[in-house]
Amino acid sequence: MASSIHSGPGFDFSNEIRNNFMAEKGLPLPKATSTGTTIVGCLFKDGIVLGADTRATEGPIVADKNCEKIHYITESIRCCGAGTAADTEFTTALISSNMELHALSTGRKPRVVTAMTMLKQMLFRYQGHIGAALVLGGVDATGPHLFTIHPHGSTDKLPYVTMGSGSLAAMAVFESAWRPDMDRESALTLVKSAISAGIFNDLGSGSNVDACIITASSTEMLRNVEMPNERVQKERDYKFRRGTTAWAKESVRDLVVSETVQWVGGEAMDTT
Amino acid sequence: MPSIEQPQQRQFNPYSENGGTILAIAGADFSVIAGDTRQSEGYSIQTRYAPKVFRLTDRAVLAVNGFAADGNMFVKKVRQRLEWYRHAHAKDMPLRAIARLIQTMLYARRFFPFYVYNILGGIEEDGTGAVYSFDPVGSYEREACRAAGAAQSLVQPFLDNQIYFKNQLPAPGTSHPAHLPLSTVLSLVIDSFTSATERHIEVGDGLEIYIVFSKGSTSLQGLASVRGLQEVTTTDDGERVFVIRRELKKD
Amino acid sequence: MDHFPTNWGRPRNDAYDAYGTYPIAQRPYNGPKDAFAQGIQHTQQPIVTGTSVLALKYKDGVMLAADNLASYGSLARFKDIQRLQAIGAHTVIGAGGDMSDFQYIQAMLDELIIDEFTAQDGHTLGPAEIHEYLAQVMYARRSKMNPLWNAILVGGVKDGKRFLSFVDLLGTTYSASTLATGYGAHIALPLLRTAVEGKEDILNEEEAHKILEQSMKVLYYRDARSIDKYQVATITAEGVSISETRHLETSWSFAEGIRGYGAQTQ
Amino acid sequence: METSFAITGKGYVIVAADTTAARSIVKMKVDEDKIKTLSPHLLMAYSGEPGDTVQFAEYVERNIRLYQIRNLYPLRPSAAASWIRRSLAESLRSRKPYSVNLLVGGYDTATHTPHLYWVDYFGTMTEVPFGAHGYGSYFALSLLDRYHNPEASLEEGLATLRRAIDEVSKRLVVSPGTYKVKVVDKDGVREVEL
Amino acid sequence: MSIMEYNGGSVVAMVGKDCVAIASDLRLGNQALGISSNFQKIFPVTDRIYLGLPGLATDVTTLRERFRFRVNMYTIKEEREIEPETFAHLVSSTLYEHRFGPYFIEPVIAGISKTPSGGVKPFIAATDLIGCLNFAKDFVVAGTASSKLFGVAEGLWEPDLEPEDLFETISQTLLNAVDRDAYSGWGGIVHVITKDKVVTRTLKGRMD
Amino acid sequence: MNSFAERFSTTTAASHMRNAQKLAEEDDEFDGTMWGSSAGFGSIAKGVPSFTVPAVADPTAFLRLHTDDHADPSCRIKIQHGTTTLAFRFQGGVIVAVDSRATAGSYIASGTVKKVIEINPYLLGTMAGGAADCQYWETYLGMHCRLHELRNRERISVSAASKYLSNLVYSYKGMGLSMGTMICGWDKTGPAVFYVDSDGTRLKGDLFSVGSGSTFAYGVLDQGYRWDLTDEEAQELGRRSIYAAGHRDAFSGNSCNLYHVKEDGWKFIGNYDISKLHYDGPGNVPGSDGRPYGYDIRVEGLSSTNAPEVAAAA
Repeated sequence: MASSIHSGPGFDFSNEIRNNFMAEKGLPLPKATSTGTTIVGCLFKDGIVLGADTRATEGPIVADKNCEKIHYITESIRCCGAGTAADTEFTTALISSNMELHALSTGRKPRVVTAMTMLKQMLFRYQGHIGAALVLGGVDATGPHLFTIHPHGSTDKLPYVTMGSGSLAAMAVFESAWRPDMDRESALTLVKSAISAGIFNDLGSGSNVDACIITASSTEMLRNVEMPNERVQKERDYKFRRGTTAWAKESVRDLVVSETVQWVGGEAMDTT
Repeated sequence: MPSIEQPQQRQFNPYSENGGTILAIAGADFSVIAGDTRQSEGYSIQTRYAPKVFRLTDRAVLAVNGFAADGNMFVKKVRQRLEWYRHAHAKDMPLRAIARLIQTMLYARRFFPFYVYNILGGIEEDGTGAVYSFDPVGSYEREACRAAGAAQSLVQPFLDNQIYFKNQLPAPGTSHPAHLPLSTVLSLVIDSFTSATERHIEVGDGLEIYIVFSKGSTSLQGLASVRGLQEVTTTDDGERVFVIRRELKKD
Repeated sequence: MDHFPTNWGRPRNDAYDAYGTYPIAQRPYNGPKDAFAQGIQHTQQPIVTGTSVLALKYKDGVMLAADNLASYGSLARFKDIQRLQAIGAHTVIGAGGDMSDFQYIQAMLDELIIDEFTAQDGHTLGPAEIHEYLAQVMYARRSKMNPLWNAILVGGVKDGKRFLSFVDLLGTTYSASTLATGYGAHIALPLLRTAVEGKEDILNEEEAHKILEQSMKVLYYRDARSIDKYQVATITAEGVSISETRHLETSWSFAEGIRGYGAQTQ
Repeated sequence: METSFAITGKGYVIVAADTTAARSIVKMKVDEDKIKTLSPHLLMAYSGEPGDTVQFAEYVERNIRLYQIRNLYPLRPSAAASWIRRSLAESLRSRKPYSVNLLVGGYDTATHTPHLYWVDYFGTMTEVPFGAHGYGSYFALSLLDRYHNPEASLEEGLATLRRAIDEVSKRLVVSPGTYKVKVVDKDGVREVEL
Repeated sequence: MSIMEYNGGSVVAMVGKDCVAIASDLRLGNQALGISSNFQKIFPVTDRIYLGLPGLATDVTTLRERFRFRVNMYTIKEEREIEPETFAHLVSSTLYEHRFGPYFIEPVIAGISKTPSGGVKPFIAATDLIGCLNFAKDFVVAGTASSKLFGVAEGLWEPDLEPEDLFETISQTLLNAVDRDAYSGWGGIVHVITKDKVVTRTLKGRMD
Repeated sequence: MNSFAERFSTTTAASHMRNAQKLAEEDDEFDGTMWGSSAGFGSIAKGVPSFTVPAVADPTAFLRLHTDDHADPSCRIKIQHGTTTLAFRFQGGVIVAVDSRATAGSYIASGTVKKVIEINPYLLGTMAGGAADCQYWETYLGMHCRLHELRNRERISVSAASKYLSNLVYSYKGMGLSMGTMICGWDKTGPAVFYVDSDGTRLKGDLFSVGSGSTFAYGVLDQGYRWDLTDEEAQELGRRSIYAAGHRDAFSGNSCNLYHVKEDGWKFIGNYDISKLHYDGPGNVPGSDGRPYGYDIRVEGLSSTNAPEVAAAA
């Protein structure tokens, strides 16, 4: 019942019957927003570097030019998401929350494999219907770890990984230039050029480069570490003369409640 | 129909889509035809420079968009017909005749259409700027401005507003100008393409703007300050054709 | 999961291409599967196929590279075929896709060169002419709904001009300073673009070789229909040369450190 | 083919619905009343999937009546329409949805204003000065755009309705023969002859 | 014909200098047939937050009721008005609950919040039909005319517009975009929200 | 059974396809009949022009798959579609009124389409369905009307012209043409209106409306139509009917083009912006009371509230 105060956990399927009914009536259901993306991660000497582009698309239209695809899991674990945008957002948020609870109940710093296992179990349970393709990276007591998690719940553990529609372009960069035990600077440069390969060669990826460097001692979120695609100055000023638009009716809702205090005489109350 | 005739070929899809956007705007005595230069398929950029705008004669420029192979072939065929016309009549075909020619050529493929959206821009015999736009099977009309291709729905309403002054009340006691000066038109074209590049993934890389001037056009003077300008006029009939090339974002 | 970029994010339809045997990209479709897209499935399909061809322009001319494999579905069937072919004195073509169609094209172009030679009119066909001819043939076959199932790069040098262009089974053509077909367009092209764009007039032969070798190596790492033997064709003002088969030195040592796919550590 | 109309006028709503009950190509009945009186000042014309229509209409009728019994006063038209819409929208999420199109017309005795609500089987609701369902709407709406007058007297209102009905019988391939017409105004509901 | 186009309708929101504006068309259609030219898609949530709900009309009404309920519950529980950011997340999670049986609505949120220092911060956001949030700094669009709105807004929007200028820009954006969309139009409505008032104007848009 | 008959018959669409296909293979579209001129020496119109047909087993299915024939808006090759058109005969001649919108899917591709095709000074054709089909075949019809004049030294009758068009498009039946047109004009018999469509239907009549918005136009047209309308009343009726369709139908609108055919040929009366008709009316034109057409404008200030006198007094 819609009017109950507490909604139960999990998904609400109440619309599904109706939606199928509409589909039968010949109204195809819209597909959820799926995003092309380039997300990558690689190991280096002291930890992990994650990277992502910042374009979100709806079909061929750019819906968001500067969205964030590196999601917080815990302080030293982050997760890049590609696929259905809402799914990556909510899946990582849920796991982040569970990780925090896990940490509180065990009293230890959470491990990357724990996050990975939670994610793969959740995605496997939904059999690919939650369209989240993830790159999970972080550093814990057992060292740096890097995983990819596919929408059906399979995982991979590799020293350098890519996902998304730009994954081939980014992987080419890794395959040709990744070396074991790189230092921080060159790992970051490599990640930046892998993301750039996606941005400039894959239409589903674009705009800016985000990166995140996780080491045993610190986590650095480098938002918009490179901005190679800033819009150029427009040729003209498109401000309109006031009164350009014809309108029929106006109503003003005044939010300042004007209150005047009127003294109605008599003596002030004795409040002493 | 029975499928015994050529059963193995039923599923080959002879069409593809190569993205990009074209537009044209007609001025009082000039015409501007522009297109981006990206050619893409799916999420891949095939090349960053594939022209979509072609000079046909000194007073006609054709922009094609849609399936690149059909587009290139179509331009080739139009040029061939124009060449024949030149041999037969010792002059270039006038613009409105080219428009009709394009209609019949497109319609001849009514049952196997060229997947091409055409915009023809240029100068009419009376010296005015004109733009003709076509659908893939040849319906056409003369207009003052038109955008086509992947980002047509992004660009066209913007042009409606800025070229036709749609939905704008003129300031009291004034009226909207019937024709915009060249400098304004060029800025609008550039802004249209930079906006489309921002929001449409298939638009970008480069911008090619052709400008056709009528004989003795006064708008020519406005060109001096434009950078990246190149003249591509081939005859001395009086009409002149210029091209401007600009960079667009490459992501 | 289907890793092909345009199908990316969708579960693979195993009833339809169990082993990803299509060497040429499926024609793209973005968004929902509609009636238009229904026609995109190929039933007339290539049988014995070659994978990517790479090419770039450099200071002295044009260089192409292709590996020596012809696959039969997922079987590495022929491991020493040559996918680069000199046409006349100034041109090399390299083809991916159906190898029998490619051999037909070779025969056809040989005939063209012979016809041109017998005319003895002082003209020879350069890369631009051959590309144009090829584009017309491919487009005509496409229009007859009977395509030659290839993606072809045409490179060459004539009259001091470098030429590099692409044509595929639909008759789509384009040119750029560096090109690649098939999976190469997704994997190798980003590397090639970074290495070549803007440096076409600076790169020397050795550097060009190195770029192609590196790209071939990456392709061998990531394209399951490739092999570590390849050839390079070099076209300069002096003429055409197609190298002997070369071997790629690859390293897989990083894999030694990996344990499992998840929580395993031993 | 089912057609229903409703128009508002000065202090009244006229609701008209055809009286044919058809199954396949057969007219089963030609004097079916498809307009329910929900409360003293509320009418509802329904059309759609046979079976669903009557079931849903009766469900609504009983619930609106129940409200009146419990509270001693009836729901005002806007509240009633809102409730009806919600019932319909929720039924759509059940295993067996009602597929019913409605025109809810009522006279609000508190503000002396007639109200008319157009509701379709998805649970879309909007207040309109005149409305129609069925193929007839494609002919009637433009006609009513042209001839409808919110201040028309009942006679004028009926004349306008007549026009709409005539137009539909003139142009619609299988047009309904007879209509039942009901009016709701300050005096309540009554049936009128055209 | 997708389900999102069944009833038609579009919404756009823009940021100005210490103000935001949100605008929608007024059409309710039944596919090609226009039913009503006064169908509101934008609803006040609090004094300073407006919510636009383009999409399937039945879900417009249902979701409006749902959000009103949830916001009221929030206000009662928290004893304060909901902030725009919080409301955006409420919208997002409500929609994501229905991940596998979505409402066919792409909400747009516009509001201003007070900063602790006493200034005002304009806020706009949009989500897709399963609740993926998009916080933009300039403008957000949704509905059947979204691609047209993107194009025009990208061209016309300028930073730091005063409320009156923002009204002109958003109105021109809306009107010109819906004029190229068959399923949107039939007039428009604009709300400009500033620190101390909300100005609502009904536009004389094309009626065809 | 059907398919068997189809394969061996010589009159079906399929056989036409086969013939056209053969033709196309032999002579790759350089047919002199592609009026205009190939190289300028081609002759005009020896017969019906030929068309390239894809070499597939079922070309009609191929065409349906790739072009949008209004059923499937997801097809990439969008062919522009109309529309609302109407024409009626009355004592003063023929009124032809059309809207000017072309849509491709939900996108309004154009708002300035000329949907009245001026075949010659005495003949008008309207355009609904595929824009290209109407433009091409009616222009082609215009050529033949001229040839008829040259051969017979008299103007072609409306009946003959419409029959010619009907026969032309009927020969392509089933191949995917989409055209619904009214051929209107004045000949020896007086004013005439014929409805011709791509199914091959040809109807003589007094009053027709065609297109997606035609029902709305009928709603207004039928109520105001009489044979003895004055010229001004008839023009106003045409305008109002197109306005009504433009208002209610999403795929019609933008502006109304109005023509009047009289004994001395057709005359263009004017172009009226639908939105302007809504808010301001047609302005000072004959037949109009100058009031706005829009419902909301017309009823502004009117209210259905019926507050009783006593309540008001209290």
